[in-house]
Amino acid sequence: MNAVPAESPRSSLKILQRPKAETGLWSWITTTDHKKIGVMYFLATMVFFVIAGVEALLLRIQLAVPENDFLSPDVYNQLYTMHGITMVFFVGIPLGASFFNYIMPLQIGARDVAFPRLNAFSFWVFCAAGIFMYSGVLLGGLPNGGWFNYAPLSTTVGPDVSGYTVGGGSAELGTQVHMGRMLLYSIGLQIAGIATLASAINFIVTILNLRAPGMTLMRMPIFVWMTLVVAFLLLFAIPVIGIALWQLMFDVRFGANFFNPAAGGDPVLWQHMFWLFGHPEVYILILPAFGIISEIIPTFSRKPIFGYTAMVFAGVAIGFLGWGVWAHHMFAVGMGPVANTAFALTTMFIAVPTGVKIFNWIGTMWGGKLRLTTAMLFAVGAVAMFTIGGLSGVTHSVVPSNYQQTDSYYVVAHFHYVLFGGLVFGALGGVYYWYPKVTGRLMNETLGRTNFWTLMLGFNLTFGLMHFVGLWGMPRRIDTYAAGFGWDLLNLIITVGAFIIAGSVLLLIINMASSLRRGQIAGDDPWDARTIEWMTSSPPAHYNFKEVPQISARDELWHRKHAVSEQGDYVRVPAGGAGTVVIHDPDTDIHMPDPSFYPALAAVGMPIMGWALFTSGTGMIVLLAVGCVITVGALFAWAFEPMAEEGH
Amino acid sequence: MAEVTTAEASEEAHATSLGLSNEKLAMWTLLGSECLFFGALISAYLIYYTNYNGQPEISPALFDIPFTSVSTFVLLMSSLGMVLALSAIQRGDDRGFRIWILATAIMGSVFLSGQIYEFTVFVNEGMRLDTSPFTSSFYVMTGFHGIHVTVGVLMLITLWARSMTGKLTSEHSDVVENIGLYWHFVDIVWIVIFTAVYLVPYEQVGA
Amino acid sequence: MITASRSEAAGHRSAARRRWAAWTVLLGLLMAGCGTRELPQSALNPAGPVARAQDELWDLVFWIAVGVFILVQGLILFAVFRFRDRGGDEIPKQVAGNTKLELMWTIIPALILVGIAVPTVQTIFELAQEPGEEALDVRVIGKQYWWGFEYLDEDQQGVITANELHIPTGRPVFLRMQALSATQPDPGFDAAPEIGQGVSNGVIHSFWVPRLAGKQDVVPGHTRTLTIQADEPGLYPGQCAEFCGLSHARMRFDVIAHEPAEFDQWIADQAEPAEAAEDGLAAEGEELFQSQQCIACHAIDGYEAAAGTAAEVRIGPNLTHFASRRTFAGGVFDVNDEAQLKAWLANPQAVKAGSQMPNLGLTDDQIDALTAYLYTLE
Amino acid sequence: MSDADDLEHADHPDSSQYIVIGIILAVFTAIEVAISFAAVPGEIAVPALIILTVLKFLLVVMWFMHLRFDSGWFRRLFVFGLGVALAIYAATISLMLYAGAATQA
Repeated sequence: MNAVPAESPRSSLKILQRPKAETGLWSWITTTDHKKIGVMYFLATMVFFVIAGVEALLLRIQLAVPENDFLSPDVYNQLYTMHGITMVFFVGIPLGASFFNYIMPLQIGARDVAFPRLNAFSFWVFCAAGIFMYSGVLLGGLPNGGWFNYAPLSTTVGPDVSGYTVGGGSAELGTQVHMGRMLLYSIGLQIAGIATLASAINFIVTILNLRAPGMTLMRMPIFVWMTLVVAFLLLFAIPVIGIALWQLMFDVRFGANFFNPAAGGDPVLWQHMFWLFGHPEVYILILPAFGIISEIIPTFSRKPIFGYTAMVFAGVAIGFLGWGVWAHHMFAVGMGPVANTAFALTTMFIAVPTGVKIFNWIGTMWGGKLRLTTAMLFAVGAVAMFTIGGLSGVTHSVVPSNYQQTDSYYVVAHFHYVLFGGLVFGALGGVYYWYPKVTGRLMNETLGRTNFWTLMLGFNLTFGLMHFVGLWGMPRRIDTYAAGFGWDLLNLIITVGAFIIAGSVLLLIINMASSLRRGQIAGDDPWDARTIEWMTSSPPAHYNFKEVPQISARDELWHRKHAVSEQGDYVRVPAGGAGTVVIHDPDTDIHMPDPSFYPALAAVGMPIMGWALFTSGTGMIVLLAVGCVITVGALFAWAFEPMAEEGH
Repeated sequence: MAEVTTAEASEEAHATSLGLSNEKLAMWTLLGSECLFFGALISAYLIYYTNYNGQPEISPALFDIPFTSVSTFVLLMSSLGMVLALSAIQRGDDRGFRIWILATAIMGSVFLSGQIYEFTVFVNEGMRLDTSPFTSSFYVMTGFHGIHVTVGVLMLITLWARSMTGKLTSEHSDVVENIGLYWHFVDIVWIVIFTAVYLVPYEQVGA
Repeated sequence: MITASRSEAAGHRSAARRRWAAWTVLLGLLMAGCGTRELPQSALNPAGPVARAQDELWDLVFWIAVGVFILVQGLILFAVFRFRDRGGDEIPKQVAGNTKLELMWTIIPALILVGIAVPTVQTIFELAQEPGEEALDVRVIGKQYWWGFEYLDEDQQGVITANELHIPTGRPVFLRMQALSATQPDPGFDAAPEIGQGVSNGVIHSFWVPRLAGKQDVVPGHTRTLTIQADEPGLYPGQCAEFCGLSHARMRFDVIAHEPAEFDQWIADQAEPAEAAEDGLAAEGEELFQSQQCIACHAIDGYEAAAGTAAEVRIGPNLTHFASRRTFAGGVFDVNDEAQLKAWLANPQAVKAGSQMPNLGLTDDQIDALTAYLYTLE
Repeated sequence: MSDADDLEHADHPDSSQYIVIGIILAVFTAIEVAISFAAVPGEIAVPALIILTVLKFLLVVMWFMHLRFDSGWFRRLFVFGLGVALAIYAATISLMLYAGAATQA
């Protein structure tokens, strides 16, 4: 971070020549351009989304009929665990990061993020974490304790304590397999946490410090505000889970006693630490979608966001209150009536700012001129579906009835309405909305509408019905169930719904891929939008704006396109009004950071240090040293490498 | 806030909306985050410090307070060394800077050696990571702090080496300042740990 | 520069019809849901005062939520249809907000939530109250992957069963729950494994009989409590609701409620020790049970094993009255299904993953004998 | 929200002030250690130790880390993290120690 500008580009620590490639594989590996990094985040996210989706389909096949033996319990537990971990840590968080990376600097009129190489580092460390996590396929199995990974099942005991099933009768082998899987969980997520923390700091500094002239905080688009709130949530939530994972790692690998009741540890401590992170995490996942929705609805309603200030403060309030509700995940743990009451009240209260957001979106549409493009459909769909998730959230806050709902499929239904209905619908709205900015071409609207309606159908079939099976007594995380509880038909329909979702996602991928070549040429501002990312070319040049715009209002672009008439109405300024005059020759006057090998190299060492803990003795020390030398060496080289070569 | 920066200034990479350096802003952001890292570790210790897993002889009574007080004092004084080094380089006094930055790094190393010695003594007395929640939370907390000190010492030595080869001058005092912030933070964490772990008369409040 | 397509009105209308069709199906299912009152494990079908109190709160919040749902979705649909772009050049009024409206939709939801909070808090404290002297005291033991029940009242001591909890109707039952190691003997309620006493290396389970009460987690190192009560005699199935390992799905149990007199009779029967098998295959099985490792984990009252008295042999379920039960192995297999029992004895992990009962490599003849013996334990 | 007054590198103290602060820190530490040795009753010792620790903390943060002289943004970022940490960990510690701790009958 504290790069010491070196005087000579050929400093002695410079092992690798400065990368020069502008196209091809190396240009992507070494890039420091926030837009390329955003695109890579998105593509990596899509890969993980498909993986986690396939895992979900396998789970649904297993649950389609009672007493099914399509998957063994061991495989089922690994799949449901990895579905959760992948969707939360390798889809939800990086999906937000991909939008933040690409869109946020454009929306504030910055040329790049504050620390371009740190940004690349975040991405590559995130990839390293994903690879490390899934390396379990070759190392005796994937994590299988659930994404929540409650101790002591995750630490001293394990799901197969005598190893009769997994260890083939050997308790020792069973324990070894268990330890490996838990190391994947704890170290994999710690690595992912480093990536996330680095990008959180990066985004905070970027938003605070790199705004275009005139872009005061209260002129920032809501999306940028939500980025800021999410970055702060990550900044404070990641350390909590980081330490919990660190303690878990010591428990599992080195026999520490943080969560081991036999030696005096208390497993409830893990739950507090996990949910202290886990609840803010929910807002980390959903607030980016709120930001995206708040950009799409005004554009396609042709009105400014209703109650901008309230929207900002509601988002900030949700972020704040998110710290005071974690134990509502633990009502059935037995904290006693006083603690349960306190967390019930805070949880209910958080519904108020959430409600404000929903009503303000409706207020934005009210009286507008709505163009129901695919992006708008997804945004409105997200509001409608999130509302259902929000309402079931209120039912959870009613503690006595929560005792019935918690750990049942009702909860599964609830958070999928929040995260799929809110986050995925919102993010897909964002994909359709910003695709033309990223690629220069529009996505196919007919395919898009089909995509939306099939997703709506499949989503509601799948998760809507889960409310019922949950209330009818079906617990979560069971790999099979007996007939006769009234769950059979609903489970079958749920599985059908899951496949409809899969088909719809396939349509999305086809649409994205085919529009890349065949889509209609978009132009700078295809949606008649309001914010400044639409003022530059599509796709934007690597320096984003030829001339950084001077900001004089919220919805700057809209104000540039309209003037106030004598009657006090807005009238459209004839085309060309939004044009900017090029003063500089961008290729010589704008200094952009050069690409660098070191961020990607620094990421390589981390999983090596993680794998070291799978071995012991000399092997462990050697691997630890190798990983450490790679990472620390790359960080040193990076620190002494100038941001941009002289004379560039 | 953006009004203070002029339009033409924004064309330059180093001009910023708040008029503050990106690196320093990032460092303070990181330190805000570090509060939660160390808070979690100290909390675990406070929850477990009376929990001896049936081995009450392995308790905070083992702590050698005079010894730790000395190493605490050394770490505290290293913070003084750090500010004096910063003030020297800001004045352009390269020689003063080298002396003080090296002194700071040495004091940090003395603290680390003290910690390693202390751990060795404890382990020999039967206080191991897996003895009880008390020992687990003690080692993991102080060890995590020790890793931070190690990283700090490495950075300090690097600064010293850069200065010796003439590559670090008063132009780069902001780098020294940021590393200094990190160093002071590691110090204040120890101020809290020293009181919470070593000084509080646990035998009176422990019940 | 507006290049986005803006018409295709026909497409919109058919899409809207599809949307309506989807909602109709959902509503139909909702109705069906309310009508399905005979579901055996449904929280919406309460059979005792605790579950009823929880269900009443659910009803209140559910209908409020339905009201809000209709309002919000109605507003969205109305806005979408009413304010569609129908061409024309005029620019909609650029409304930045409306303080009165915004205050209204901040304050009204807050008031509704206060309305929900009051009965919620009342019920939290009501349910947290421990029942009085009249309650039946039962200890619940959660192990990977089965439930044990031990009757604690003075006149019922020594009655221990597995995977089925028998209770009298109309009387509160106070459950004290402990999660224990699957591989170590149960030290008994009073030697209670609190945090740090070395024996509580179990995992977290959650006790859930939806028709009688919501969940209570059973956490190793802590003794958790829960009150349940049934109005009518009957069978109330339950299930572990906290992920506890490979056979989490196969950790079921039943609560069986009897009329009080019938319950007393049941207790008296259970208090009897097992009788020695008379002769033949069963006697051979009895021999095997004691010579093989069975007796090291499974107590049968009236017998002593090398490992200790019946009161000390407490790793697996107490089998004294095995044949009187409905199910075995975590409430998933039918006791009267002889083939299943034999398959279980032959290879426990093949029928129940992760089971802690070892595969003893028994021959078919040995299995026949053991089965015959187990069926004498009524 | 104007930060025109937040100028970086505002007047930092000079070396002599740093040395005075260093001496104060050393003295406070000596008092702390003395309290710990002098068998002061817990109800006096604990508050005294906490106060001294907070003072040392503030001295380092305000003077050595220049928070007193620097832009308010640095202070906001740090205090925000510190405040969240104090709040949530205080709540967690009390929940761990008092809520649903071993409810042995």
